[in-house]
Parts: sequence; structure tokens; C-alpha cells
Amino acid sequence: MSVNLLEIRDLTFTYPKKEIPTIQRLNMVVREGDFLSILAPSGAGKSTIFRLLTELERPQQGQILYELNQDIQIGYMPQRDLLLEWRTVLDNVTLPLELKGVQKKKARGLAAPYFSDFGLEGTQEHYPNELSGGMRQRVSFLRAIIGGCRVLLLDEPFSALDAITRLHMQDWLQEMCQKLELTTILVTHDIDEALRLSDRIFVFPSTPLAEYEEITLAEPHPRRESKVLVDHKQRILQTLFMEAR
Amino acid sequence: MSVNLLEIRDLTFTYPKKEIPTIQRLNMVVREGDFLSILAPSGAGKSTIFRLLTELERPQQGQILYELNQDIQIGYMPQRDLLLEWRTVLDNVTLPLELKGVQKKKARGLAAPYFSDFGLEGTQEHYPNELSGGMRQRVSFLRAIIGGCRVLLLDEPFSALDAITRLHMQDWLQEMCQKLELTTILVTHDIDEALRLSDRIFVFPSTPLAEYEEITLAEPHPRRESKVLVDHKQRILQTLFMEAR
Amino acid sequence: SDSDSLDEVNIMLDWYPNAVHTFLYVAMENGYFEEEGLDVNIIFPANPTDPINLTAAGELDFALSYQPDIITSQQAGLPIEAVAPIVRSPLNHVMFLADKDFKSPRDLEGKTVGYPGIPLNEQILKTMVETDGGDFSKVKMVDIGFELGPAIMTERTDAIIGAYINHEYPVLKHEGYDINYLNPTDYGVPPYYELVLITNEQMKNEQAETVEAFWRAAEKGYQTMKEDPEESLGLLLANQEQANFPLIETVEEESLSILLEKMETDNEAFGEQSDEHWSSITEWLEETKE
Amino acid sequence: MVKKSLAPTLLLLLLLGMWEMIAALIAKPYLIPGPVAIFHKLIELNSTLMFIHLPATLEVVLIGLMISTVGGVSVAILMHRFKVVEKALYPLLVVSQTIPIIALAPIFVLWFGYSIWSKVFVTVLITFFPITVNTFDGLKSTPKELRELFLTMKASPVAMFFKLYVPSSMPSFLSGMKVAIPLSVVGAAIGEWLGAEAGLGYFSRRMMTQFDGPGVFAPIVWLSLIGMTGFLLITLLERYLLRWRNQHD
Amino acid sequence: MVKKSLAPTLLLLLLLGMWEMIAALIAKPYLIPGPVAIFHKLIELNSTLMFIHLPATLEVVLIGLMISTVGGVSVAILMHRFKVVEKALYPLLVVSQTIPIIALAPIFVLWFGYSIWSKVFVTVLITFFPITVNTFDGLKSTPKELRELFLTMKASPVAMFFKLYVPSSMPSFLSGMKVAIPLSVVGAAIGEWLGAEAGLGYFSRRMMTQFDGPGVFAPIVWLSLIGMTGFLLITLLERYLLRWRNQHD
Ligand SMILES: Nc1ncnc2c1ncn2[C@@H]1O[C@H](COP(=O)(O)OP(=O)(O)OP(=O)(O)O)[C@@H](O)[C@H]1O
Ligand SMILES: Nc1ncnc2c1ncn2[C@@H]1O[C@H](COP(=O)(O)OP(=O)(O)OP(=O)(O)O)[C@@H](O)[C@H]1O
Ligand SMILES: [Mg+2]
Ligand SMILES: [Mg+2]
Repeated sequence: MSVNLLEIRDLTFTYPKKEIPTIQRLNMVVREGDFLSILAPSGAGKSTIFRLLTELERPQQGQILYELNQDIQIGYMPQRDLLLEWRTVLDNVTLPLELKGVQKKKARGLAAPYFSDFGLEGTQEHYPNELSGGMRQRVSFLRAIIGGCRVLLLDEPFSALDAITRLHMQDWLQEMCQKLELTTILVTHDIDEALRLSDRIFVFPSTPLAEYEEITLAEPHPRRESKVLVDHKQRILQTLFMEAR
Repeated sequence: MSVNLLEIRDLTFTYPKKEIPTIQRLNMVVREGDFLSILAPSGAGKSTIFRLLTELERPQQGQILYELNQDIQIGYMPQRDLLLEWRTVLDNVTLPLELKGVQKKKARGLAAPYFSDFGLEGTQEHYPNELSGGMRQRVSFLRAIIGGCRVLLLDEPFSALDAITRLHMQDWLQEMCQKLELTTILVTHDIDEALRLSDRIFVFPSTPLAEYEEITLAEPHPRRESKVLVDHKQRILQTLFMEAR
Repeated sequence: SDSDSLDEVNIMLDWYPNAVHTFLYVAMENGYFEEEGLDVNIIFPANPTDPINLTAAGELDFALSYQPDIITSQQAGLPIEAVAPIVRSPLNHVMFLADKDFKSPRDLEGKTVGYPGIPLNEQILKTMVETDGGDFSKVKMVDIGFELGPAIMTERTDAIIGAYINHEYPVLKHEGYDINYLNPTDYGVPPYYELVLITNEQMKNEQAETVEAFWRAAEKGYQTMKEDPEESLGLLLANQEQANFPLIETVEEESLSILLEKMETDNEAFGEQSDEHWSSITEWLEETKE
Repeated sequence: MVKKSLAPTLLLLLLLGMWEMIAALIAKPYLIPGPVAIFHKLIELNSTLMFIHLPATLEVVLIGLMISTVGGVSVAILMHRFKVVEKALYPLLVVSQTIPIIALAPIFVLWFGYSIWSKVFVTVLITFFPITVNTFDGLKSTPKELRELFLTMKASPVAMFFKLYVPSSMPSFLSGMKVAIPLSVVGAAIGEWLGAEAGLGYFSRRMMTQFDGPGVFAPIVWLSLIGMTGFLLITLLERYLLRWRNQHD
Repeated sequence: MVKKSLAPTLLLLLLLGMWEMIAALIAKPYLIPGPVAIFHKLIELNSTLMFIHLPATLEVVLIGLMISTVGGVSVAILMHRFKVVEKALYPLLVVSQTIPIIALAPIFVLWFGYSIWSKVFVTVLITFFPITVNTFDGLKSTPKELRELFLTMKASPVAMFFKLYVPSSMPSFLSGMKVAIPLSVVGAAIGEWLGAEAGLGYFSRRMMTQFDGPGVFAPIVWLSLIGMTGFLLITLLERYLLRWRNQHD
């Protein structure tokens, strides 16, 4: 039985100058090694949860408790790629390592093998403005995971990728999470993606994020299309639709 | 029988300092009122086609011929949202109208009805940095179509939207294109999206963009899941996979 | 009314208005210029060299400047003509705080002397020290730029040269500093004209009447000033007061009394000049140039 | 608000206090007049400074700044549009900045006589460069992507300029103005030494010849006030124009 | 390359030609010497200017610029980090810019005597402000999103500074340097007028008293050369440091 890594208790958050809260009395428990997905309409507050978890915003109410030790390494991949335009692709990727004090040369060595895995071979010395949209996203993803974190917060990591590359990246992510026993929270709009990867899926029908439908998946990886998954998908769509009209 | 609006002939384009061309001897015909989709792996050169069509890049070889009249209004939605951070959402949206000399007040009037359609109600006076990722994308989409263009170039317009919002936006787009007889080229990674919307789909298995598989769809709108579509999807995935390994 | 019929002439002073210019203000306020058909416009310089430069350039009709500078400029080919000397001997003195107790120029050996970057000062001091039997190479000369007073006030230099006995001396005294000075003419420096009214060649050749008219009025101003210095000074002070630049009355009074002795001597009238004098100064300048 | 200004105000008072003390210790009011003495002088000369010399200087400052701003921005735009203008003009501009103004003084007089224009010219000479350099660099830093966006929208050059280049070079331009405004005050003061009959710089210089320390600094207080006011206006303008930048912090 | 420089070179030659013609027409070499006369003077005085006066001025310029850069950047950083420093220091900096240097000359003399430091101080006084203002504005313009990215990566303040703030305020800082460098040359020249025994500004002023027009301008040519060289270096540095900005155009 795995430990509770992270607990969100009664969290309420309202952006300044807004009347309606974006997150209202949210409760959530994340266990170590969990792979969670969050599904919610656009503009509901998914990215805001990540901003709260990374302490970029302060909640007006409630708490976020890290239970094991206070200083958990978080790898955060924001929704916009936020590459540093003045650094080459390679230097963008090694940034988190540099910040941890890893030597430049060693950092480059660590980063090298990923480039071919991610289909970024040959772009190391390019500047970000020479990349395609999907390539930028992969660089940003690589930067998020390279730091050797224990918790991964991924905000739509694969939205700019074509079906095949996306599948490839999903498999890669799934394997890595399992191998390194990472705890992962994934924000995605792709229901199939959530179904393929997650142990649990939280579906929020609307903003503010408060109540949610929790779906637990126990199917072994790699997952194929199955009756169970189709049923789950149906249920998710219903939950989301419920509010849409 | 509709007229040829646009013809790409033997187009070859290589980015400076690159050895391999991104587009090689590409040929393509776009008819008036067509809804085309382009599917290709990430980094293959889809956005580059749009850059060529909008004359941001000059081909090294070949031609792009606009057949009817030279000065066709193009509505281009780039892959990155490129909102002007110093303008409010409303002022971002009315920008193309302003550039056409429409009076500010009238432009605002024209833009107003779209905001509720697009789920952007209440954000008019916000600055872009107060929007969620999906909201930014919708603003960018709105900006692309508001100018009253005859050709629409959409570069992954809905990639940051959840399933429901996406369906809603797709329907909206499809209706508008039909009503106004727009010619549309859509770059997307979502095969279902392409299948739902397109008259023809061009599938490029790899970079450089050269040969492609063309799929013609005649099913009436609104389309439901059907045997034909599933078959098409299979074929597309095969084409894409063919090269992937 | 009749100012339309007046001839407009410009004169640039050597410095901001002070007691030495009283005669001009008297001539102006008492209408002497107008009587001569002149409408005189007084201008102040930004640079010490402006009066000569701009007169030579024809921008100005008249100016006040220093004899050595005039000679230098004439040698450099500037079309400058001396009309009449105003101050007949150097006002430029070596000054120092009284407690330094320099008795003669020789005492400056091994000391620092500040000067305003005008080479003439080096020549003067060289003559003074050598005449006094000293070694000029042992005097350390420092260019101290525009601000002469502060150099001795702060004792950053032991003495200064380039300061005027009719201005810095009374002003510093007024500020409570006890100042002693050495007069260059006591130590071999020829009594060059400190101030000379100048014009340019073109004026002199083509508008000789104007030059003469100007001088007549100026001389009349001088006579009035000599007869009643106090009231004349009052005219200057009032004129400046009106322009919002209060001059210190006691300073200007003392200044004027010093000046009156140097504007006219027993055997030379105000404005009188001789070719011999000019060539002797030219000679001295040549000799002392390094 | 009050709390935030407290520390700076205390510092200011402290500095003034220290200054007064040092001035009293040195006791050479010509060299270092204390703030109290300067304040007395300010009151004593109030009407003279405020109604005669201040307007004279202010006129020079305003005309000069206006010319610099219009001219500097225009040159920046031309240099940005036409590489050849950049290549031709930039070196000349740099050279113009390295010539000590005093050396040009007689030439100014030759050109402009003793009119207000020689003073204005000095002000322009001194403020033109920072405005040009900053505006030019601002224009250059406009993101290429946005320029392309406007191109695809078929924006006319004029529209492109006003709707893209103006807003995106604004921060840089304002930096330039912040540098130029205090300089314009000094420029006017220096200009006044080249020949003037009124003006704060001129007055200050005349008092120097009288060794009247407080009299030297009283007009300088006014100069500083002009500079500060201009600077403050730009800061407020900046806060308004760049309000999108820092929404809440 | 050659083609691009052709027009500017022609312009330069044209200007020099016009200057020579005007100078010849006016025929007042003490006010407006022609370029040929200045060139002759430059050759005639070459060893004096190059080996005595140039090094003296260069020393002042370099020391002054170094102090300004280090100091200006430090102050900008402090103002950016601590709002209270901004509130306290900024007004003082503005005031320091509005005081005509000549008015401070006596104070300089009191503090520094006639050593190199009074000249350095003038240079610093004149160049500090543009560097500070531009660097500060550059720091302020760092995108909030990127700051947040670094925060989530748990970057130390030092790392944040070097890896985020330095690169993103670089364009602004370089603008500041471009303004400051020509000013530093003038600053040194003005400083030399407050007292010096050597230096290009000193020499130029001395020639003024000799009514030697070409002699006044020959050292100014050297001043301009220093300014141009410094400016060019910054431009090259900019091209290198900001090479990511304009990949191909
Ligand atoms: N800085 C901000 N200031 C004010 N409101 C904000 C700010 N950032 C986000 N919001 C608002 O908060 C709401 C939630 O935003 P958030 O980015 O969390 O949405 P999201 O669920 O990630 O949406 P998407 O799927 O479109 O990315 C939105 O309505 C947005 O307008
Ligand atoms: N400015 C540029 N300079 C050099 N190479 C570039 C530039 N822009 C794009 N490329 C390269 O051209 C190729 C195609 O880019 P493009 O953006 O057209 O891809 P795409 O098909 O749109 O991919 P995605 O789906 O990831 O957006 C990529 O390999 C990219 O690295
Ligand atoms: Mg989001
Ligand atoms: Mg793309």
C-alpha cells in the first residue's frame, strides 16, 4: 500500500479582481507512484491547480500538504512551452541540471540520449525559433523530466503532437513512470490519452473546480482498446457533457 | 464544378542553413469552397506550407498560383497564439478589422456576438496573460476569422481545447465554412477532427513534404462515426505508421 | 522713436559685468551712445576666447579682451584691431592665503600653483620667478580649470595665478579669506594692457566713424565715472539689480578704486596707446614662449 | 502607500541632516552651502527665480525636448526601415556625442547668434542620442513573429507602425526619455552659458563668480525640480502605457 | 558588404567635402577649420596626441566606465530587488543628473584635489544614469512567465539572476552602454577642464586659447575615435550576444 504523497485539503482560490473562485473547496489525495489525469473544460482551472502546487499562487483557503518530506522535487511542464529564446535547444534542456549544480559537460552528456528518443536529433544547436510547434513541446517536455524529479506535473504535454509521435511519447512516459516510480499528474484534453495512461482520472464537469467524478483504472499496460475503456470514455463524456448544455 | 482557387506547383523550400529541404516538389490543387486537412508527423513541414502560402517565406523553386484574382483575403491562424500582450482581448480580436479601416466602434460591435459563442464572455477587457491556454487559442481563432476572409489557413486551431469545447468549435467552423463558402486548409493532429470536417485529407507520411496520400470524403454533415470513417482512419494511421518504424 | 535711426552695435564684455565695465554702463545710461547715434547692445561671453573669436568673425563689432591674447590672435591671422586700452597694467596677480607668507616669487619654488589653463600664466610666472632669481622648473603648475577661488580656499594649491586683483581679491576678502598677492609688474613682467577695446579690420577700415563715435561715448563715460565714481557705480549696480544679478556693493567699490589707478596714469591718458608698447609686449611674449 | 514612502523620506531627511552638518563643519558656504542656507536663498530669490529665470529655462527645455523627441524618433524609424540610413547616420550621431560642446560654442553663436536657438540646440544635441538609440533598439527588439502576423494580415506600413512598432518599442523609448529628461535640464543650463540674459543655469553661473554658494545652488534646486517633474511624468505615463505588463504584483 | 557600405562612405565623403568647402568659404580657420587642416594638424601633433594625451584621457574613460558599469548595474539590481531602494535612490539619481557639473567643481576640488579622481568622478556622474535606468528597465521587462518557470525549478536567487535576469535585460543594458560610451568621452573631456595636466580635452582647450582651430579639433577627432571604437565594440558584443534574435534576415 503506497503512502499519501500529497494532499489537497479544502482548497479555495480566486484570482485577484475576479468575483468567482476558480477552485472551490477542492479535496484530493495523491498517493506515491500514482498516475493521475485531470479532465475538465477549457478555462476551468486545471493549470491553476498546477500553479498552486508549485506555489506560484497562494490559496485563499485550505492547504496543500506534502506528507513525506517537505522538499519534494517537482518537474513541472507548463502549458505554454516557455523556452528561453536566447539558449540553444540543448542548453534549454540542460537548464534544470545546471540549476542543480550539475556540471555543464555532464549535463550535456545526460541530455544527449533523449534527443534521438524524442525525434529531436540534430536540433541541439538550434535556437527555439527554428523549431516546429511540436518540437518545441517535446523540448519543453524533456526539460521538465530531465531534472530527476519525483513528482511530474504535465500540463497538456502532447497537445501539439501528431497521433504517432504522441503514442510513442505516451509509451515512453508510461515506461519511465513505472521504472522510476514517479508520481504523475497529467492535465489533458485527450480522453484516450488519459485512459491509456492513468491509474485514476478526475473529471471536473465545470468551473469552479470543486466536485469531481473519479474513475479508477486497473488494466495492465500497455493498454489496448477494450470494452472497459470504451465504457469509461462514455462516462467521462457524459460527465463533461452534463454541464456543457 | 468549382474553380481552382489555388495551385501549388512543384514547390521546393529549404530553410537557410539546412541541408535537407522541408518541402520538395510539392504539387497540390485547392478548389474554391474546399475543406482540406493536412496530416503529417510533427516537424514535417505543415506550418511551413502556411508560411509559404502567406508569403512569409519564398520558395526556392516552384510556384504558388492564386487563380481567380491576385488579392485573395486570407485568414491565417498561426500555431502559436501570438496575441498582443498590450491589447485587451477585445482589441486583439478587432485588430484585423482595424487594419482594414473599420471604425473601432463598429469593429467592436462586429466582434461582440462571437464572445458568447466561443465561451469567452466576460474576458473582453482582460489582457491575454489572464487567460487560460484554451481561451487564448479561441481568441486567436476568432481573430483569424473575423476579418471576413475567403481562404482560411488554420494551424492546429483546437489543440488546446477539451473534447466538448472542441466539438462545439468544430461544428461552428463547419457551419460557417458552408454558409460563407469559405475555402479552408486545416492542419491538425487529430485524425477524427480531419475526418469530421474535411472534403479531402492529405496525408504526408514523412518529411520532406512531397508525395502524399489523398483521401476524399463525401459523407454529409454532421458526420457520425461510421464504417467508412473508421476505414479511412485505419488507412491514415497506416500511412503515418508506415514511416514511423 | 528715434531708435530706428540709431546704428546698432554689439559689444562683448570680457566677463560678466563688474566694476571695470562701469564706464560702458554710464555711457549707456546717460545716453552718450545715443548722442553719437549708436544703439549699444552688451553681450557676455561663454568662453574667455569668445570676444576675440566672434569679433574676428564679424559677429561682433566690439569686444573687450586681453592684450597678450590679442597679440596671439593677430599672429594666428585673426583680423583683430586694438581700438584703445582700457586697463593699462595687469590685473592678473599671483594670490595666496596670507598665512602662506610668500614674500617673493622665489618662495614658490617647490610649491603648487594653479592656473586656468591659459599658457600666458605660465609665461608670467616664469618671468616673475626668474627675475626674482628663482628656478621656474621647481614650481609645479596645475591647470585647475574654471574655478580658481576654490583652489586656494581648499588649499589644494599653494597659490593661484590668473585671478584678478579687482575681482577675486575683493570677493575672497568679502568671503572672509585673508589674501596676499604678488604683482607681476614688480617682478619683470612688462605692464601689458589687461583690457583692450577691440574691433575687427573691416569695422576699422569701412566704418571708422562708428568706431570713433563709440570711443567718444565710452571716453565720456569714463570721464563721468572718474568725476563721480560712487554714482557711476550706482548705475552699474542698479542696472544689474534690475537684471536680477545683485553685485556686492562693497566689493565693486573696492574693485573700482583699484581699477581707477590702472585706467589712466600720470603720463598716459585713458585710451592712449603706443606702437612701442605693443612691440615690447610682443617681444616679451616671444621670449618667454617655451 | 504611506508605509512604503516612509523609509525613503527618512533617508532623504537623514541625508539633508548630514549635509547640513558637514556644511556646518566645513564652514565654507561658498564650497558647500547647507540646505538651510539654500532654502533661505530660495525664498529670498523666489520671485526672481520663479518668474524670470524658471520660464526662460523651461522654454528651452520644452522646445529642446520636443525637437529631440520628434527628431530622435524619426531618425530611429528611418534607421530601422533603411539599413543604409543606419549605416550612414549612426556613426555621425556617435561622433556628435563625443564633441565637447564648449568647443562648438563659437560655431553655435555663428549660426544662431544669441537667440534662444543656440540654447535649444545644445539641449537637442545632448538629448537626441539617448532617445534615438533607445527607440532604435526598441524597434529592433520587436518580435519577428508579431511582424509576420501583421504581414499576413496585410497591414499597411503605417498601421504596422502604429499598432505594432509603437507599442512594442514603447518600453525602450520610455527608457530613453527617462535618460533624456534630466539631461535636457543640464543641456539648457549649459546652453545658457553660451550666451543668455536669463535662465536658471545662467543665474547659477553668475552667482559662482560672486562666490555665493547658496546662490549657486538655489537655481539648481529649481533645475532639479524641473527634471524630477519630467521624470515623474514619464514614470506615470509608463505605468499607464505598460499596465498590461504587471497585472498583479 | 561592399555595396552596403558604399552609400554611407559616399555620404561621409560628401559631408567632408561640403565641410571643407564651407570652411574655405567662411575662411575663418580659428572657428571652423576644414577637415584637411585638421588632418594636417593630426599628423603634425601625432606623437604628442597619441602618446601623451590619448593615454591620459583613455585612462579616465576606462576607469570611469568601469565604475559606472559595475555601480550602475548594482544599483539597478538593488532597485529591482528592493522596492524601497528604488523609492529612495531613484529620485537622488535623477537629481544628480540635473546638476550642472561646473557647479560641483569646487566640491570635487575639495574631495579629490586635482587628481585623476575628479575627472573619473565627472565621467561616472555622467554615465551612471543611462546605465542604471536602462538596466533597471531591462530587469523590469523580464517576462513574468519565465520568472515563474525558474521559481518552479527552484532556482537560487543567484542562478535566477545569471541565467534569467542577465540574458533578458541584456538588450536594454546594451542600449544603456551605447548611450554611456560616447558620454564617457565627453565626461572625461569636461573633467579635464576642471583641472588637468594632460588629456585630449585639456589639449583642445589649450589650443582654444591659442586661436588654433585645427589644434582644437585634432584632439576632438581622437575623442570621437575613442567613442566610436567603444560604440563599435558594444555593437559587436550585441550582435554576438543577441545572435538568437534575428536568425536570418
Ligand atoms: N493571471 C490571471 N488573472 C486572472 N484570471 C486568470 C489568470 N490566469 C487564469 N485566469 C482565469 O482563471 C480561469 C482558469 O484558468 P486556467 O488556466 O487554470 O484554465 P485551464 O483549466 O488550464 O484551461 P485550458 O484548458 O484552457 O488551459 C480562466 O477563466 C482564466 O481566465
Ligand atoms: N526558422 C526556421 N529555421 C530553420 N528551420 C526551421 C525554421 N522553422 C522551422 N524549421 C524546421 O522546419 C521543419 C518543419 O517545421 P514546421 O514548423 O513546418 O513543422 P510542422 O509540420 O508544422 O510541425 P508541428 O506539427 O510540430 O508544428 C522542422 O524540422 C523545423 O525544425
Ligand atoms: Mg490550462
Ligand atoms: Mg507546425
